[in-house]
Amino acid sequence: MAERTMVAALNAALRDALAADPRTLVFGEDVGRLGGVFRVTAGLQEGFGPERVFDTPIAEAGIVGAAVGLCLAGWRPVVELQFDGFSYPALDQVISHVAKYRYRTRGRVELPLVIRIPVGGGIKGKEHHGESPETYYVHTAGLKVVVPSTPSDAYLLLRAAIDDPDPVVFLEPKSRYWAKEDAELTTEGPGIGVARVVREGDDCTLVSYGAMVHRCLEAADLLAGEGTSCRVLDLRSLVPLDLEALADAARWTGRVVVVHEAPRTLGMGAEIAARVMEVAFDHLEAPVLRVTAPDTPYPPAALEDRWLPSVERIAAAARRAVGYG
Amino acid sequence: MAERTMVAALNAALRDALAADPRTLVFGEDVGRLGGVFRVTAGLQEGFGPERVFDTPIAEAGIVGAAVGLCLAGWRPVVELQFDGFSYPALDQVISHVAKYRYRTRGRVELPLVIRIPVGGGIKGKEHHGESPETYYVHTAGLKVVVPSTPSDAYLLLRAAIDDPDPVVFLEPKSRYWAKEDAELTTEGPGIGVARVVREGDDCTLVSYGAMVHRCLEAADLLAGEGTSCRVLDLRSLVPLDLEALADAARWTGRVVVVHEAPRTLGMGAEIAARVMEVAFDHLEAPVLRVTAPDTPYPPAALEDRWLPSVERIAAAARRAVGYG
Amino acid sequence: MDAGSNGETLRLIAPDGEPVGDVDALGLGEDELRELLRLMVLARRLDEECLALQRQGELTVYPPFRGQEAAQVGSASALGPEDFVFPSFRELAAALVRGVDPVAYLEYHRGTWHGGPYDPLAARFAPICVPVATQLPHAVGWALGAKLDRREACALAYFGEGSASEGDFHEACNLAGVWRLPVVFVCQNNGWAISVPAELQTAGEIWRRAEGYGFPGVRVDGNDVLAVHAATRAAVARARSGGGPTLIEAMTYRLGPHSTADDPSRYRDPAEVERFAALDPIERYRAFLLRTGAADEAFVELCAKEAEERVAEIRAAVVALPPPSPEELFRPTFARPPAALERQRAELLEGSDG
Amino acid sequence: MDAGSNGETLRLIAPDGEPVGDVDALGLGEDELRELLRLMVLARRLDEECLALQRQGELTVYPPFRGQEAAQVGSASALGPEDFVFPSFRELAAALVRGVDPVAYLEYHRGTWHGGPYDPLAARFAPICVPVATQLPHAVGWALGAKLDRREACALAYFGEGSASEGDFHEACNLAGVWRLPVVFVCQNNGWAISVPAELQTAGEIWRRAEGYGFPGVRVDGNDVLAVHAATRAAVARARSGGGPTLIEAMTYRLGPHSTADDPSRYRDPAEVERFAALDPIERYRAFLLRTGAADEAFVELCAKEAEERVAEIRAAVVALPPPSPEELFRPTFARPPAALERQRAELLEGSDG
Ligand SMILES: Cc1ncc(C[n+]2csc(CCOP(=O)(O)OP(=O)(O)O)c2C)c(N)n1
Ligand SMILES: Cc1ncc(C[n+]2csc(CCOP(=O)(O)OP(=O)(O)O)c2C)c(N)n1
Ligand SMILES: [Mg+2]
Ligand SMILES: [Mg+2]
Repeated sequence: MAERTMVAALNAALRDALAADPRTLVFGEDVGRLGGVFRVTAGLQEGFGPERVFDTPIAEAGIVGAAVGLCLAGWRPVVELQFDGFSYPALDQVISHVAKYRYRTRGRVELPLVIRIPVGGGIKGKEHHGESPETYYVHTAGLKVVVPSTPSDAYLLLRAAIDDPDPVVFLEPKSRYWAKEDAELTTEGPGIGVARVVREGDDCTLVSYGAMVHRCLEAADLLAGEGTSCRVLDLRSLVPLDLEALADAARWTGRVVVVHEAPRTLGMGAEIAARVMEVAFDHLEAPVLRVTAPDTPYPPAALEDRWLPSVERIAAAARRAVGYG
Repeated sequence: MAERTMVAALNAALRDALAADPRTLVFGEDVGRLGGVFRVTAGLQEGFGPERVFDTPIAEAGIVGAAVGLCLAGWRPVVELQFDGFSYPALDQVISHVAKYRYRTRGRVELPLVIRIPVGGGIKGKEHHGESPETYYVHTAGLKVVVPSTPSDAYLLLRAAIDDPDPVVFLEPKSRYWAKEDAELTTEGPGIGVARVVREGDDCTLVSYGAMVHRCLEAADLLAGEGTSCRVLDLRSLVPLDLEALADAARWTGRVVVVHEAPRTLGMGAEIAARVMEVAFDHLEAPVLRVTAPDTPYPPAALEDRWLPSVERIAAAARRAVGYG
Repeated sequence: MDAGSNGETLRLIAPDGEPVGDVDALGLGEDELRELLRLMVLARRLDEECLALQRQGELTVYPPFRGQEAAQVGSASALGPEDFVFPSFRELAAALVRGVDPVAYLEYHRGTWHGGPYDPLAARFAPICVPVATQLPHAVGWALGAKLDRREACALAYFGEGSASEGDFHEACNLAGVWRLPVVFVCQNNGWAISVPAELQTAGEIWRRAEGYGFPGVRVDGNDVLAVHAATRAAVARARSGGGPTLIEAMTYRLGPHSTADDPSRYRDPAEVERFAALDPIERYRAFLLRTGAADEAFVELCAKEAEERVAEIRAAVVALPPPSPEELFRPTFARPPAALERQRAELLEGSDG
Repeated sequence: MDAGSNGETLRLIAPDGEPVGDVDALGLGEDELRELLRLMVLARRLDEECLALQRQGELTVYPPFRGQEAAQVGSASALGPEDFVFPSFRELAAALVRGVDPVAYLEYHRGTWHGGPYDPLAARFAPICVPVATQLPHAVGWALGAKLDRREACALAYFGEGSASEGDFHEACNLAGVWRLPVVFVCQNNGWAISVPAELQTAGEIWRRAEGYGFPGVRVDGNDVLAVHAATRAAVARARSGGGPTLIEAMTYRLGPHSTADDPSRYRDPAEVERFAALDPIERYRAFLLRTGAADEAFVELCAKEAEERVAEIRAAVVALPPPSPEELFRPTFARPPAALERQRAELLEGSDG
């Protein structure tokens, strides 16, 4: 296995998808000549030409709306919205059309499209560059929502998303873009809808996705030193949610802590807490705890470390869960 | 107390607010000459003139964006977005600006604006006319979100929303628009952030808001006949959430069922379940159950009765909660 | 033909039926000319029947298109089988022209299905689209796909003058312009957007916006079926041959209410309606055909009779439409549904949540 | 003055500094003429210092405006104290003109606060706005408010040619047009939107879009500070006197990278940059002042010296900016914060979640 960044893995996934299916298109703001502001699409326009990989005007609703039309013409568009905070102008197209088109047409028109969005904070970005928009997509019935946490998963899940006949919102944790990890680029392995236990443990389960998985692993290390053994569950996809894996973890450890960057109220942690209670109530020895950002806007760079879940906050919550009762 | 519809109560609230503060403005699509497609603004343009109450072009982002600018010029705009499904084009302005403006300006610029949206199904409407968009707003830090269930509350809460210095998204359950109820039009009473116990009970609490409160009351009647006593809690505001009332109810009855029209995943029920677990874990004798729409798009009129929570489904969930364990 | 783009309104038939432009240049045979009347008469008769069906409780809210028959029939009839229509919500007449099954279409208004009750890909007619202007970027995307496929086909998108105030209108036009795509944007300016008159919608003229996107705009008399047809045909030809988009503004009038839920007496002067009723597109075209000898009274009667028969069939089929199965609450959502959704299905439909 | 609206580009000073239009008609005194140079020189010096500060790790990502000094100074200097500016994210020069405290402004780029670090209401300068074009409806709303208050004041909104592709641009222009509001829309067409050149952004000309909204559009040489000033002054006068909006497209060039995170060598030809560097707005204006005798070399030197001193002060103050207190994570969110948020504050800041 070679060391790769998530950016390189995503780039490889797009390249391989473009090569595998001549109906695949990649477009968005600055994805062509520049290769994307994060270089995820670097070299693709050179490789596949300006008809398959192209720049668009700054018009997010237009980009996503055009992707819908391209699906009707038999194409498979993979669009990039440049940043979390600039995905919102497309929400109407996503909610009113992308999510509903198959349903509205009684299943006759499929939208095999992928919307890639770099998300999350932790990179000392300006406002509107550190948002965690997953709730907006997860709540919208008709979408699948995927978040990789490693380069290997970035490759595998993006390939799976592009192959999926349903629309997929693919959220890329930008604070992990440049971290090098051992990575295999393969389409073999657990696909969309399957969570992964990234660390075994018995006392408490830390449930997370995207960038926060790594912080959970750090917290688990810390806690291991204190004699507390934590399972870490990487959800990988938020829709579909792997209920078996959640139930298993909750039943086994009896204590669950959910961690995410998005603000608390109706962040993904709410759904995890509710589901865990539904599927494993009798096994719970403590309430499901949520370690999240507070219910405030993303703060300026100087404060982001205080806002985002820290290893210490995660560990504190796990201690509370384990010590509960 | 006189019998009034919710439409009449809302109309009175707008009229009284316009009379009380000359800086209040009412605008939106068809709210002027026509008086709104639901007649909520009927007679207001005649009463206050076309400068205070006016029609706009069809441009939801423009309407909400203009409301932001009006606040900077010292006005208090109350805008109507015509239907739930047509509120989405304004989401970018709501998320990027309305919710964050006070924060971004360090508290120097307040946005005392109200966005009214008729929401929900049950009126045999076409697609895009039956959506329950509350999650999008509740998750967006910086907004308050209010949902009245009765004409009295519609009046009181809309007056409170207009007086509030923070931006308020005011969701009006359109299936309750024309129901006549005894109603008092007064600004005295529990304001935004205070839930109301609309029926006392000991065995189980039904938590809801908007139109579904009435269905919960029907279910409670049904269950009373079976010897099960249900408390019914009307949240009235989703942000702020009345955690005391939730905790009280959960501690007292030990069993909680949440009911809403929105699809299950990351619908308000998820947050209620998570919060109830956080504040009353040791008192819970059953998992918090959710009676909601499934995770599918709003269906055609012919199927909506199957999709929306029915009295029978609510009662069945309460029976399951009470019989749990 | 170019009148429209100089700011004059393109017109080929005067309101009294007198030809005022070079009709022959269109090269339409008498059969083709007559067909346009047949379609308009059928469309109007169906529109009337829908209103009746709605009153009888057989349809939910219905948005009549009376007065706009020429705008829709004139434009849709200029398309070929390869072209693709992106309608808004008032384009039943255009759907008829394109051969969309009206019974399937009316499932939408009956409330037994959503905006795509027919097969949009087979009919080359996208789903009925209610969130105004959101269909315009779809048309652009489809046209981009056709261009990439080197297909000589174009997208035609309908929208109202009110919808043109939405941001999606702008984004779609700009994309179509900069990518020089085969799209014909057809604005039916029927004077009203629910209760808001066109002059409260914009201070500009909609057809003139095209220039700002780098493509031509034309204004046509939308109650003149031949003028609409001519303008659309020219736009379609340009689109198919790589010349890029055109914006056509068809000036017409909504003679009826916005929908059966609307009461126009609250906001518009009946005298205005009368004035426009006198400019009826069907009467004008009937007079033209009779005057020019392209049709005779017998044909006119035949049209009415055929429409009567066809609409009776449609009516019978519509009232017999079966309700959708509750399975349809779930099945169409995903091609590969999540397991959790299957569980919700069982819960809801098999009552297995007890 | 009307050149711009016929499709000619309004210009008062040739690139070599030669007056080519009726400069006297502007009625600017020599003090006023010199002030424009002083402001441009200061702005450029500050821009350079910000790049240095960024390289030294004292600022986060910074978007330089080099080359656009005339577009910003020329327009902002045409405003009165009652007017209100709605900037995008590259308008530090305009902010200087308006008297916004640059140290407070730079809190934004230092990462110690968001887009509204200064007092927007006192400065009459709205928060720095990154989601492109979203500030335009705000300008419209403010202008509506001013009109309802019968105030003789206007809103001036800045945006780039790339931002003009967004739906919000369209909705804002259309609302301003139909309500005849006092708004001046100033598009700085600097040729690039990050890596996308203007010709991939639109096939039209942006100033021409105004006609479709029913108000005038003008194109000016955006590197000619007097032409920009003249066009803006005329637009402001029209706006204040009830004449409605104007769209000004100032043709300029982004000499630097999009931001310090950008590497333009990936997408643009250095020869293009050199070509535009030769059209430098400050050199042009300096040559004009010297040539016409409105300023002498001593004044030019004074400007440079003053800029040096002022920027040194700003720099010192910026690097000394205190970090925000963690209380600021919560306090500014609501005027009346929910009780649950107070609990979150305690949890997070007082570690009371144990
Ligand atoms: C995004 C959106 N906002 C609001 C509505 C509500 N609405 C339905 S039709 C209509 C008026 C449309 O006017 P126009 O575009 O002129 O079409 P017409 O009704 O005249 O055919 C409005 C405001 C909608 N359908 N979509
Ligand atoms: C809604 C939105 N989409 C995308 C972006 C990312 N972005 C930041 S600046 C920029 C280019 C803007 O170009 P232009 O309007 O010409 O302004 P300039 O950068 O040239 O000053 C883009 C795409 C954004 N800020 N907002
Ligand atoms: Mg109309
Ligand atoms: Mg630019």
